[in-house]
Amino acid sequence: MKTRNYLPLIGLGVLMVALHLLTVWTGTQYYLTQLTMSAYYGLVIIGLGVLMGYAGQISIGHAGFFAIGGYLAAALTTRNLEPFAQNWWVQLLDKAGVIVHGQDIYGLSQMTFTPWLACIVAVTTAGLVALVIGIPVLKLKGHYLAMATLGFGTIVYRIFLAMPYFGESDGITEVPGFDMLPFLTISGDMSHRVLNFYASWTLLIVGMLFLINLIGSRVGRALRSLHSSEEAAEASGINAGRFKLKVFVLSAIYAAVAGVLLTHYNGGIGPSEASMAKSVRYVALVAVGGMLNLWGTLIMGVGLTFLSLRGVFGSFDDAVFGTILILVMLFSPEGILGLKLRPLLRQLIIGGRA
Amino acid sequence: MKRSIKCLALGGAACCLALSTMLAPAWAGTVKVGAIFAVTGPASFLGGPEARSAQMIVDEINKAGGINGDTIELIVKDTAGHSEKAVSFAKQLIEEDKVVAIIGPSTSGESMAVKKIAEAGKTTLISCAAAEVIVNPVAKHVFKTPQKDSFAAQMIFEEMQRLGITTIAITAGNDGFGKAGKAQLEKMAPTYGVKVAISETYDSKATDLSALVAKLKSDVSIQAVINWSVVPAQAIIAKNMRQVGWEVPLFQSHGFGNIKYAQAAGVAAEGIIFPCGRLLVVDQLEESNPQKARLVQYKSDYETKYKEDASAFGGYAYDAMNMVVEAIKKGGNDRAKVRDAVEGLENFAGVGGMFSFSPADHNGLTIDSFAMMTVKDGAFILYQGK
Amino acid sequence: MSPDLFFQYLFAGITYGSIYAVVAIGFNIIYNATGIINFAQGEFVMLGGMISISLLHFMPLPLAIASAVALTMLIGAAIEILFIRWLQSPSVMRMIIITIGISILLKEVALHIWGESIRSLPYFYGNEITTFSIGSVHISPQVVWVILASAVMVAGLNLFFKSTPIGREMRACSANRTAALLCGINARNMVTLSFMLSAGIGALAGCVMSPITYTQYDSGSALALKGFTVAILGGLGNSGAAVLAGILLGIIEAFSVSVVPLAFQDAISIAILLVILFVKPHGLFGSGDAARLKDF
Amino acid sequence: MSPKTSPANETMLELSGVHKRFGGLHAVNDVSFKVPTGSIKALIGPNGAGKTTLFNLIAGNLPVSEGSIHFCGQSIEGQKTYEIARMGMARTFQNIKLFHGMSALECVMVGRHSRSRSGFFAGMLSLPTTWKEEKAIRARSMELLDLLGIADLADTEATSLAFGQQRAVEMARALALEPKLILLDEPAAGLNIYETAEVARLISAIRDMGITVLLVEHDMSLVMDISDEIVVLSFGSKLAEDTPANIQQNEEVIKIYLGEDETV
Repeated sequence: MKTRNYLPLIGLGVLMVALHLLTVWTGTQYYLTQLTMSAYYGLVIIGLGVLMGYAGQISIGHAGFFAIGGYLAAALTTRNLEPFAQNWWVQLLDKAGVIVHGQDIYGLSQMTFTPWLACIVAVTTAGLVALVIGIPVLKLKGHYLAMATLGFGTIVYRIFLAMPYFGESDGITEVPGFDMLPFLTISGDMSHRVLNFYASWTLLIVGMLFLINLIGSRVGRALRSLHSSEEAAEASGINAGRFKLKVFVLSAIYAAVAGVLLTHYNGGIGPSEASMAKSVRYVALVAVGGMLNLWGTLIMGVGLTFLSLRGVFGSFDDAVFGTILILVMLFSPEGILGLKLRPLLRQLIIGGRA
Repeated sequence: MKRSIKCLALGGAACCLALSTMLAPAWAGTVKVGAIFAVTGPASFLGGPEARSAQMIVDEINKAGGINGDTIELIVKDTAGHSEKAVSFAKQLIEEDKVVAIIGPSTSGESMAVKKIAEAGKTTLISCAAAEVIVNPVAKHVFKTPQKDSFAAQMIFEEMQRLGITTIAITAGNDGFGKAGKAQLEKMAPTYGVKVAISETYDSKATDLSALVAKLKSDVSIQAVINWSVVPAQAIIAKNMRQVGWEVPLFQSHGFGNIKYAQAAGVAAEGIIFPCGRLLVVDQLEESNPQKARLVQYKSDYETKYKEDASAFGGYAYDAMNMVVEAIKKGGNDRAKVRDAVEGLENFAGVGGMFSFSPADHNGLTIDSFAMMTVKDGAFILYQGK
Repeated sequence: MSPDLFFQYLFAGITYGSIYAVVAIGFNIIYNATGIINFAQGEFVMLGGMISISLLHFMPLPLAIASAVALTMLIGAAIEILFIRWLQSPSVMRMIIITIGISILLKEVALHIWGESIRSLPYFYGNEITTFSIGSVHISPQVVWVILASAVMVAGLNLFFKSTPIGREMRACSANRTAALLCGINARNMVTLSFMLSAGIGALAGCVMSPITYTQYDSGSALALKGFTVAILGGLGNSGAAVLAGILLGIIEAFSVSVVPLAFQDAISIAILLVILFVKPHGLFGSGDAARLKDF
Repeated sequence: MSPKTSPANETMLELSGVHKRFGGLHAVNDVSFKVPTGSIKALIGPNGAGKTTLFNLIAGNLPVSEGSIHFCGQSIEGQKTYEIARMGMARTFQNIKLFHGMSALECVMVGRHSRSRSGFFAGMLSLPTTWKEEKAIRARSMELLDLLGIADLADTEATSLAFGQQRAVEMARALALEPKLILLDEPAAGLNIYETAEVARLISAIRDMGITVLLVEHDMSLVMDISDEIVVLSFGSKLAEDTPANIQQNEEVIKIYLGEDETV
């Protein structure tokens, strides 16, 4: 049972290497850029997938968590602390070695936080925000829950859009690379491309591994039971609210981590990352992949995001997503991969004979 | 779990297929130019006309046999205003499509996001966004066609000095254009002895601003309002001001340079003063004006082809595309030569003004690129002072 | 605050408010009939405006508006028949996602038909700057049109639901679907009818507000968000309360301008929504018990 | 294992003056009774008498309007369903509530939830401690399936089982909680006489394990056979409380309940 669960993960690892080799072989390494970006979005989507599928909670505000991660990472690593240089807390942090001295685009000296600190602050903040708003939000059901998460996402969007600190409508650019490990810098720089590809996909695989473990564990069993009958689950001593909250926080953290890393990779972030359209996109991708099918979610999420990032759908990007979304929800609410192809084919063949 | 293995196999196969089919062969005798515009989404009022204007030039050139026998292939990428897509597309255009230059993006945020990428990829980028930070500090490969905010602000303040206005209110849209303009106005006001009493930002999707207007009006010291945005709300604010019978002068930015907004505001637009490129008043220009031929051509071509009024926004892309064409004529399908050719453009008659680039100036326009205009009887005319 | 300013804010608030209220009523009609919140409600408003503007080239204003309302009603019916009618007891999550999908599609279709530029109907009476004054407060006649139209719609709906056989049947369906079925009411047709009704109301709202707010292909979603807020504020399904809630929210927004930067205005109204959801999810005027019976 | 010895407290469950109102409807009206530790108590009454409502009050699914319920001497007021479950109260449902997409074994394993402790992060990281615990959960759940005679169906999807087997899975799930008190909501509904006899045997076996039983049941012969005491409800009020033998003699009960039953 256990090992069989991990087989697809190994498959995903093999796919990662295969994709790399394929691009090398065909001389098309530029695909790795968008594959890297897609993997980060994939992370958001599988996190949301667990929330929607296994905890049964819709969230039309998940872009908010991504944006909290991305924006905080961007702001902390670009906003100059020099004006506060005399403050005790800046000096303390400087001594602690979490402040970088560098130059801004005009060549003036500036002080910023290190990406590691920014990353930790950003992800923690997203987690805390999820915790604080999760407590009241997750008490709601159905449309009320959808509205509340939509409202949350909109507020986050509005705040980023209204505050000069976050660059208002321009967002934040000139975000430096993130020297995560001695050999690994998260940045869009061409020379780091292959490593970044492997970093993002490894993160995706590890993220997936955690979720698969979780689903197969005692807690995952509780979650699945909640999805089916909350009453019976509670009668078995399962604290539904607490698990929902934990999954909510976990998925917010997934989104924030993806936000932080993608922001470093892209060198910036804009308010569109926090928009309702983006949140709806994530929900759509989960729905298309299948709510109780994490692998489907992963594949559709990464695949469609990849195509969208390549501009394959042109000006019909949203239209294509809207259409796929409706078709899947109408004909195969279990997700596109939940379509029972074999019976369908058999029916067609038999129907043809008769 | 068997299903998941199947899923993976399926996904892998799909990816491989996608990879292999997308290796489009490069056509001989084709010069590729990339375009990154927000054709859809919240900034589509910029990106739409921009994409159409650029495409129009390419169609005309190709119909006429191309440049030195080479046809131009314009690859338009729609970002819908998302900066992460702009990043993705910029990388794709530079590395994969091997374009000789890129025009766009439409908004300042997107332009800033791709600035570094163009630099790293050593590919000319001619932005159609307004913010000055795009070309200041100057990056070797990054240019922009819209006039500088500071010129517009300067013209407005000079006019205010003439009118003896010393206390104003600033309103701006929460888009990139409004943000940059508002910052510029606030910075420059003291130089001209103007006090900014109230400064507000409204949502670019705002549908009614009467509450804001009521607030501004209640401050009796305010002698004029400057509104800085590119969105429909600039027509709404004009209406709301006149509806409450508030007759102080309303100045707008060059973002008002779209006859649709004047039409939407109807009679409320009468008397609005704003600096703009000369496209809007092309009929009133003297024949000797060096821009005249270009303006007439753009206006008539665009309006014949797309059955809609030409706007200053489309003009940004029109100029950018023409510059690239000009540069290709000189430099052919060579990125470095094209860049040098763009930087070497001098007295290039564009829709936005007379461009003269130099290594220190990648906008290339002077304050003369603007003229003060006003609305009279539902049409734009040159402003003659009060 | 001077009395002038006070009344000017008040009227600004009532203008926004009545627009929000009409959108909210559209939500409520469908919610009552089906238990669905139609996330595409804002698009009906946009469609009403867009279609009437296009028709204005061929016919006089009243006719253009009437035809636009009728056309939008047909679109509403078509949407229900195509996407909703044949689903077997779909989950709430599924319905939310489907209506979101419909909203995206309608928006995209509008973009590719009408383009990205703004349009508007002319002022029904006078022009952009015509106002009449009460004391020193200036009010545009179009505002009166909006308020009037909202009032007529609310009154008309009330009359329709209380005094016509079809209206009563629709109410029966929303109160107890099974019982209504047993009485020989065709619940499915009632649902289609509710979509038509709410599409028509949205479209009419879109027409009367178009001169004030302008119409653009994506102007629906922003309105929808405010409409949701108001619908929830008043208590889902309660149209009378929605009017009160709409005007309340409009007034709060208008007065908020005097206290906080305008850029945060939307954040404030949505924060109100969240607080209401957390504290009194059945609305300011809703009774918890009645709403709980309809919980799903 | 479940406690073999009765706790010092002789009363497992005590209801005193319990009321429940839904708007104008008085669903439960001043009901008081005790369930002695180690006994089997049955709750009977015609349809709509308020039995299931009472169950929901006891299990904490609904708050009482008035009165109090004590479980093991502790008031359950304000306690959440899952907290009450953790105190040692398990239940089955009238309309079976098994989990979709889970095997019978997994359903029972869910029942072990409050008797195991591997947490969220341990599960996410799949720490070795969780493996050991998982093994124990699995083993205990198999034992229970075996006890109920459906061990061979452990890997079958629970919701696809036959009706009687689904009831057995539900009961196993309830037992997996190691309850002190088990609430059985019509355990024999829809079963044939052989299956019903089996249920009767099972309920007695459960009591013999030291678990107190409170059941709602329509099958009179089953109730009379196995119950130590019976509470009769009618229109939300308690009509009688006595031993089966006395209940059978109680004229009022016969009139409103058994009487009807006999005429049918």
